[in-house]
Amino acid sequence: MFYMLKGDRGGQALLLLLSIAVVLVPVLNLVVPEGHALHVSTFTVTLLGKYLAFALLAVAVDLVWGYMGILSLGHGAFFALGGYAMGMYLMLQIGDRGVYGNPDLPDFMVFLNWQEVPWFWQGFDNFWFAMIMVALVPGLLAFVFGALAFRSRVTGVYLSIMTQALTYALMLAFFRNEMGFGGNNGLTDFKDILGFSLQSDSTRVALFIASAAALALGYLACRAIVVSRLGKVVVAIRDTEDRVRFIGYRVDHIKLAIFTFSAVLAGIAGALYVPQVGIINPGEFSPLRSIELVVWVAIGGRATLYGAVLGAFIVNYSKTYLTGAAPEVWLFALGALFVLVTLYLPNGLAGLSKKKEAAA
Amino acid sequence: YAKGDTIKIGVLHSLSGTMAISETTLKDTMLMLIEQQNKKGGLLGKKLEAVVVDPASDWPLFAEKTRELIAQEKVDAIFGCWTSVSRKSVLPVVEELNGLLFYPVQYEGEESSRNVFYTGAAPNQQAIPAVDYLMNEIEVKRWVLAGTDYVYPRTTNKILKSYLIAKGVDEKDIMINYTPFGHSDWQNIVADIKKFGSAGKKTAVVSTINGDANVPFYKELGNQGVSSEDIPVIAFSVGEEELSGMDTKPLVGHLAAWNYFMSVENKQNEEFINTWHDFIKDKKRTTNDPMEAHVIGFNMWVKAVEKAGTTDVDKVIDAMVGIEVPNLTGGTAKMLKNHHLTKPVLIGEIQEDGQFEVVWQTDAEVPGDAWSDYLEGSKDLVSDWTAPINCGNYNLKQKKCLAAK
Amino acid sequence: MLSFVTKNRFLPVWLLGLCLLPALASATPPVGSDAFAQAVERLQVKSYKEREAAVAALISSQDERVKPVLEAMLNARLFYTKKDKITVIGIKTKDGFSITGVLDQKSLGNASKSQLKKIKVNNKLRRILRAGIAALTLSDPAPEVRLSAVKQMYGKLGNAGIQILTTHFETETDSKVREEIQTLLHIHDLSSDDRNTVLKAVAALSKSLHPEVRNKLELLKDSTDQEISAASGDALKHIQEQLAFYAKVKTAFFGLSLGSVLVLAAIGLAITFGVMGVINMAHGELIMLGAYTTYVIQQLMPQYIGMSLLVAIPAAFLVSGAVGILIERLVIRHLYGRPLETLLATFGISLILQQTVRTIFSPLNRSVETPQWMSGFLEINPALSLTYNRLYIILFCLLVFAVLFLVIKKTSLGLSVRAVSQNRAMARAMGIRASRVDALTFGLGSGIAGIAGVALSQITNVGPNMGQDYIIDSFMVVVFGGVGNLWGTLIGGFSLGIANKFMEPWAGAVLAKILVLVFIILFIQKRPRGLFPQKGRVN
Amino acid sequence: MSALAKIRETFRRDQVFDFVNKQDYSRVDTSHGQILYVEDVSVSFDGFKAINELNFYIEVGELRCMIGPNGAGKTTMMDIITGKTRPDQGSVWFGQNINLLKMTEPEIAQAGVGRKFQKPTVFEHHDIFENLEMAMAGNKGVWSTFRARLSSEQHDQIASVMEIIGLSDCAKQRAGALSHGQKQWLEIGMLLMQNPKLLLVDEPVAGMTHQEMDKTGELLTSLAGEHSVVVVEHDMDFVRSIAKKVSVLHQGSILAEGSMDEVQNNQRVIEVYLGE
Amino acid sequence: MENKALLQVSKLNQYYGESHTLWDLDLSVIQGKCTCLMGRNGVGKTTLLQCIMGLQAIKDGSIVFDDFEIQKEAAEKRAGAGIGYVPQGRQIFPQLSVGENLELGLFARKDRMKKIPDFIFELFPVLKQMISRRGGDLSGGQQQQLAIGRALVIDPKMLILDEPTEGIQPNIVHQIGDIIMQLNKEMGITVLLVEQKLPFARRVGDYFCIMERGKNVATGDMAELSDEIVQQFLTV
Ligand SMILES: Nc1ncnc2c1ncn2[C@@H]1O[C@H](COP(=O)(O)OP(=O)(O)OP(=O)(O)O)[C@@H](O)[C@H]1O
Ligand SMILES: Nc1ncnc2c1ncn2[C@@H]1O[C@H](COP(=O)(O)OP(=O)(O)OP(=O)(O)O)[C@@H](O)[C@H]1O
Ligand SMILES: [Mg+2]
Ligand SMILES: [Mg+2]
Repeated sequence: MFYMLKGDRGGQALLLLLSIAVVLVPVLNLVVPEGHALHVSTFTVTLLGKYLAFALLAVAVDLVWGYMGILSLGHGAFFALGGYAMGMYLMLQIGDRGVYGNPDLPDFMVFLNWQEVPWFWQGFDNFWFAMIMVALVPGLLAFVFGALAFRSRVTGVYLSIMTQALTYALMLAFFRNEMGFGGNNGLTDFKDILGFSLQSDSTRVALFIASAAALALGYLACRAIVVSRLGKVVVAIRDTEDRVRFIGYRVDHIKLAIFTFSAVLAGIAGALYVPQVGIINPGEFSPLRSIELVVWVAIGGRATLYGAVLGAFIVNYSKTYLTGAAPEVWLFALGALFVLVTLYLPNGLAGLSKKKEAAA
Repeated sequence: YAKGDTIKIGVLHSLSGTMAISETTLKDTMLMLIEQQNKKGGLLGKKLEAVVVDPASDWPLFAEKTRELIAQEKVDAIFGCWTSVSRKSVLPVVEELNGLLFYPVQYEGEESSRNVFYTGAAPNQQAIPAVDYLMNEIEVKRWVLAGTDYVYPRTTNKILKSYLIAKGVDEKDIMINYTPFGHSDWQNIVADIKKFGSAGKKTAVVSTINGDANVPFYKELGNQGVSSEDIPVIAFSVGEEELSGMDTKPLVGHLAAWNYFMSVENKQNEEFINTWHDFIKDKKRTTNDPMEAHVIGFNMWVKAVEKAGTTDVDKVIDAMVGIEVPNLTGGTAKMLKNHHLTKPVLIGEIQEDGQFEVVWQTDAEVPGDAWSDYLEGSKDLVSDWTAPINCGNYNLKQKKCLAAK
Repeated sequence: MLSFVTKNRFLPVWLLGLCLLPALASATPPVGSDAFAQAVERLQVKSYKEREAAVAALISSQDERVKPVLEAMLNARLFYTKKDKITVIGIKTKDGFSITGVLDQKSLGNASKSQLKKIKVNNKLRRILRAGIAALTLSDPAPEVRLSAVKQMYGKLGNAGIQILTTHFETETDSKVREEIQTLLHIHDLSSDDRNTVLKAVAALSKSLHPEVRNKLELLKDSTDQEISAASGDALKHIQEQLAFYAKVKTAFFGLSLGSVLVLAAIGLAITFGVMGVINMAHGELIMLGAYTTYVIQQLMPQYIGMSLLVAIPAAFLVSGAVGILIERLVIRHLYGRPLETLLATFGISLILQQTVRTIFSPLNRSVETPQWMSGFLEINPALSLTYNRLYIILFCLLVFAVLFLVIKKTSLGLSVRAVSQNRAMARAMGIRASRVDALTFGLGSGIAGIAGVALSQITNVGPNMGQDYIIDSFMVVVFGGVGNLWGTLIGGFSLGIANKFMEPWAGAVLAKILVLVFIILFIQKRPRGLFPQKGRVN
Repeated sequence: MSALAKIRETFRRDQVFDFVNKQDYSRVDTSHGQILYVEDVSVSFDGFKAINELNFYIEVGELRCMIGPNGAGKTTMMDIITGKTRPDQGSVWFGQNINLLKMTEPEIAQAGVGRKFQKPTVFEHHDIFENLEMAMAGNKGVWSTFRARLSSEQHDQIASVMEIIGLSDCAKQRAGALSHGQKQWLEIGMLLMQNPKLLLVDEPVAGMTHQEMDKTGELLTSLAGEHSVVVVEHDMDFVRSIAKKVSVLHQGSILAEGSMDEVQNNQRVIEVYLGE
Repeated sequence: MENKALLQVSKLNQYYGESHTLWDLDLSVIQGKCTCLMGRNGVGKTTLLQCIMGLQAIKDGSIVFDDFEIQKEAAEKRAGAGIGYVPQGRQIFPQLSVGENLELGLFARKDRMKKIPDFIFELFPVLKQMISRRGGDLSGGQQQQLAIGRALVIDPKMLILDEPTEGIQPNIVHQIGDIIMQLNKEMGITVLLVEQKLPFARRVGDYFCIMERGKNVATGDMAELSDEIVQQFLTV
């Protein structure tokens, strides 16, 4: 199964690190007592879990952008949809612990005077149904959007801006209170997942492990695509789409398949993200957010999947660190990071390690 | 002070992103208050230390930063948030980690948490008196409720609508309009308001329009010739700070309802303004209502800590209720059992110099109400964080707390 | 005529005072100098209600000194000294006020702010003051002033007011003023008890689009008198048709004006992105710089707000253009042929620019004043008025477009730009100094963005985030119109603006925007290269 | 083994490409001996008629040369056959049963029409081996492509094609780094890998040396017979060396058709094309 | 002044990344004559021309044009100095009209002429017909003619042509040959021509220069180009 990691130093390192983390982090968090130098706080665990979800998202973006050349400025939308699906499940788990104490309706619905849960919320109290939706909803949206766009041969910036329009439209729609997704406040105040309290350390560790596993599997799946002949065709599509048609590949089908797959990955990432940060709101649909995703990938290094992971970690860690350490000037630092990486590391940070490899 | 031993205070206000515009000032206010307190000798003999973070107008980041402040930095209290969604995002975290949050902005109510002190106005401390003023003093008969599409305006308008109808206003005479965040093209809506207002009855606009959308809104009003004399606008989110970014000439006479205005002449206020100007090194900087809320909140916390003799959150929470501190408009703010304050309600008219002139005010402080009396479902609820009730949503009819946590 | 006016000067004024405040009309009000002094003193009371009465008394006093007092009060320049409670008019000076007594009209020298107490006015008082001043200006020699005075009286007339107008009407010579008064009188007649008067008035007003006419007719329609009911029904129908028509015209105008804002915001991007292929995420910030330049210029020349905008246009062009050139030289230059990377770098630059502005100017919005010549509206009729700022922006947008279009299509710079963007190496081999052309072009696009900022500062807020509000829309417009096609940007921007505005009334602002986005997405499926696709054989 | 024999071996589709038979692409019906019917086709761009009621037919196994002045519409004609350009009118049939005008580019390619472009276009970021691998005939559905693994026969097949096009030495070289002529060869190689029934070859020898030209000629003639080949070329020596039948295109329609000699002596052809 | 070299390339080395493409290459192009550069595919002809034009960075070596060292000059300066370039693959500006493509040449002219000289249209009448069509829409051969026309507009002292007859119909190939000779002989424009077609090269060239693997391996008078040399360096 691991043939696809052959020659992928970065990927090997990533999977190794992930396996170590999956073993070590729970031990250091749950077993090592608080106050001990080696103790990893739950705060850190959750933070890492969040990064892992972001990393999965970045991998999904890299697959369509780095390899297939579709600069999707709308992957935040798929992420958010997955997140909402998860959020809806979590919301319905609150039961009568909401402020109005209504056993069936989430608070915001009580507030809007709704009598019953609307049809599109049906079934989300079931975990497995919700999990299917986590994949299905973003997948379906990507499928329909992609089917239209790829068939019509919308390409390049046109496609990018359309994906942006898509996420923008969704953002505005989800902001509307009538939509039934909690408007601007979104979904929050989650209590538990599968009966386990979201506030307990062990649940958080479990979510961390789930995120790590999802990232590993997502990575391997993408890697499998990339090393297959399909992967080569995908890259060929990026470079000269027309020519691929003339040797007999259905470019629209291939694009659609990859785009949809990537959207599903993004959705899963969103579903992992929500219980760990405790809120999902329409801000996730914001076009600037999607642009940021692309920036992670670019920083890490396009068309190297581990680069995307690296980028997601670096940018988000810098953000975490700088917003605390240098709240007044962190935007300068982040902006400068973007500019400098672009100028001096055209292949991102992954390019740096490649250069070293080549030199060694 | 005892060496090396400090009391940490978290300051959780966006310094970048869309909310920086409002929240940065509050961060500075906190820094000033902490500096002043240290000059007075700190608290419990210890020095106060501000831990400033930037949640960057990103709601999940608010939650993360809160966790960082409480779990990593071990702060004893957090002063922060502006938008409702940021508070909603932070709420589970402060409850989980048993932190302490002071929330300084007027909000929609319908919430009560043991770990949060709401130092801004509840709807009954801003919206209802404002409407009363318009109804009684200006004799307004037709109402436009215009707001940005999110919870605060929605709730406020819902409360106002049922209030107005209870007061005998015909549904036909109420127009409700929502716009997205940052809405910048108000031509149609202002034209509609103008049309709505030309039906021969005195009309007013009750605006819960938020943030940046206000500037183009008022500009459009001015340009389409809707003057405050024809159709006055009363706003709940436009304060001195917002006005400082607007050309106020065409706005003279429009109104705002707050619990504090910079123009209130009063010794305490004058002192505060001077300190602020010295601290920020800019004589032109304004003060505003949420700043006052932070001042009150901070002073109360200091008193409570002194009373409890510790910064231990549980003890401070218990000590907080009943604490009284002077507000900046000459009255007294008292912390109620529901973690809300008593506040005077002032109606001010915008002046050319960007200040408000108080044209009306309540005779006494109004106690804040977490659960609106004008909404189904919430009118039976009260919040009381003292024994024996000790919960945020006690149903008076069922005689029990909902959501036993 | 003048003599007549002088002779009758006081009568109408106090009558008007009565009509404004019918409650006070019970007793015959005192008249004369004493009354004036008393009234002025009464102004100092605390309660607004009482001050209203004082103003009415003031107007009734028929004193010559009334008008300046009213005006001062309206403009918040009426004070009384804290010490001796003398009512004064204050003119702001460098450090305080130079004050003049109201009664003796003598200068009392300077006073500091703390020595004075302002006589406050509220909304309602302002209304009364304005009407009072209007009545006093009915005798003004300038017909425009009289016209606007008459217009002030809509909706504020009592019986007494009618009397004044009727009297004034006989001596009024200006046809426009006469017409306006006529309308007012007819409106009054609509509430008459005499059905013939009513019918005559209905007939006369059947073309008037004034809202008050409509409101009154609306009432008359339900009249028991068949004839009146029918006549007003007909008139109303006609009026409503007219109104519906003008509403459409108005919406179209709104659409055009929104469109022109979109075009202005996008047109610089049409150069940097459309022609040069740089995905310029800092475009919004360049707009912002233009807006801040306007602000700074206004700070520099506070006396000449009217002029400041004209100065700001070239200044903003230069500032944003220079920043653009700097960005190009320092960063983008290294990224040609890597268009996607430009997205990344310019995104970083946009963060830096935002934070820079935040650091220099604070995160607060800045107040940019609207000059006199841009405020107010052009009233075509009571149902249709076009705001000046929007009108100017539409014109300005077209002008900018025309200039830019000529530069790109007709000058050698334009030709070089297009050549370089299509094949950099070959353009160089043809002797074109590609790097200079790049810098100039990027500077041009950025400069235009700055100019857009000047225009936007007139209709929206000027703050560090303002750029982000426009960047998405700008890209949308350029792409919708067809990348690389200036016409596309123009037509695209206008059509999106108009579509948006026509949808807004029935869909609401939010849904309209969503629908426009969905429309764009679907439209691009039909025309994958925008409204005006770049044609040509592809290899 | 001579190059020719190698190619024959390579293209014994009954052996190497047996899985092709399993596919349910409607097989071309060439029972009337014709593989391509182009009838009454016209296309215009912005009012300029590039192809004007063009008619011609290609027989099974034929090698046809198309010549004609620059801008006569030769490339456009190929664009129409391969689905890149839709004609305004007319019909194009592949065999008797496949209407090419109703199909997309990949469908046409899958049905068995291969093309080499006038301006060589290869996948610049892939190495030569990968270029050939991707072009290889086979099921090109998404899932099959994902599952596809090279068998050793396929490996050998690619190797032999590389041999033919003279790029064996640089199998791992990025195609983007090839010179113009090398790209030409690589594109021919990709065409071979596709193993189409009809090959459309646009100016194959442009930029090649004389000897390479001969080699190309040899290759093309060897392909004819089993495959039908349409070659567009301006190099008369080359055309002369391979052509049996030549069509001359002028202003979008056939000006003359016949053997090389006939065409060469046609007065109109000399006037508009050959000169002297 | 008979045999003065207008262009002198000496000891030129060029790399594509790691791969050394041109090795200590020398080349001289005699003023007023036509020098024919030949060699198999991929030996580096195009690369050499790009180095001369400044479109490809060189490692070391010197390029002297008209007595000035130009290897440090930017590409655009070299065009201004009087080198007209017809690249391989035509490199037409696809979205510019034929007229605009030609006009671009005017910028580099010393005499600030504002109009495309008529003789271009006499040489290539088809360009006049299609003056307002987009360059990218032309057929391959038409584009080639446009590329040559465009290079002539700058009024060059030296014309560099990279396989100019590629894809051109026979009678026009012949014409191009005539034109090159005419430019060369009558107008005194020095010509550096890359050409694969031997007969053509023989017809128009005065000198030949053969490259192999990035090195200059044979030079001389065209008359001296023996079958032997051809056999050795130009056949596969
Ligand atoms: N998309 C297009 N738009 C406008 N004109 C076009 C387009 N495509 C082709 N043409 C025109 O159609 C004519 C035929 O072009 P085509 O490329 O088919 O010629 P050709 O026979 O291949 O010529 P060559 O031998 O020079 O390659 C040319 O005059 C060309 O300008
Ligand atoms: N951009 C590039 N990057 C790397 N290598 C390149 C690049 N362009 C060309 N090469 C290599 O440099 C060598 C010389 O290429 P060049 O194009 O100069 O050859 P040429 O002599 O012009 O050939 P042809 O006759 O086919 O045009 C070739 O081996 C080619 O593979
Ligand atoms: Mg052709
Ligand atoms: Mg070459």
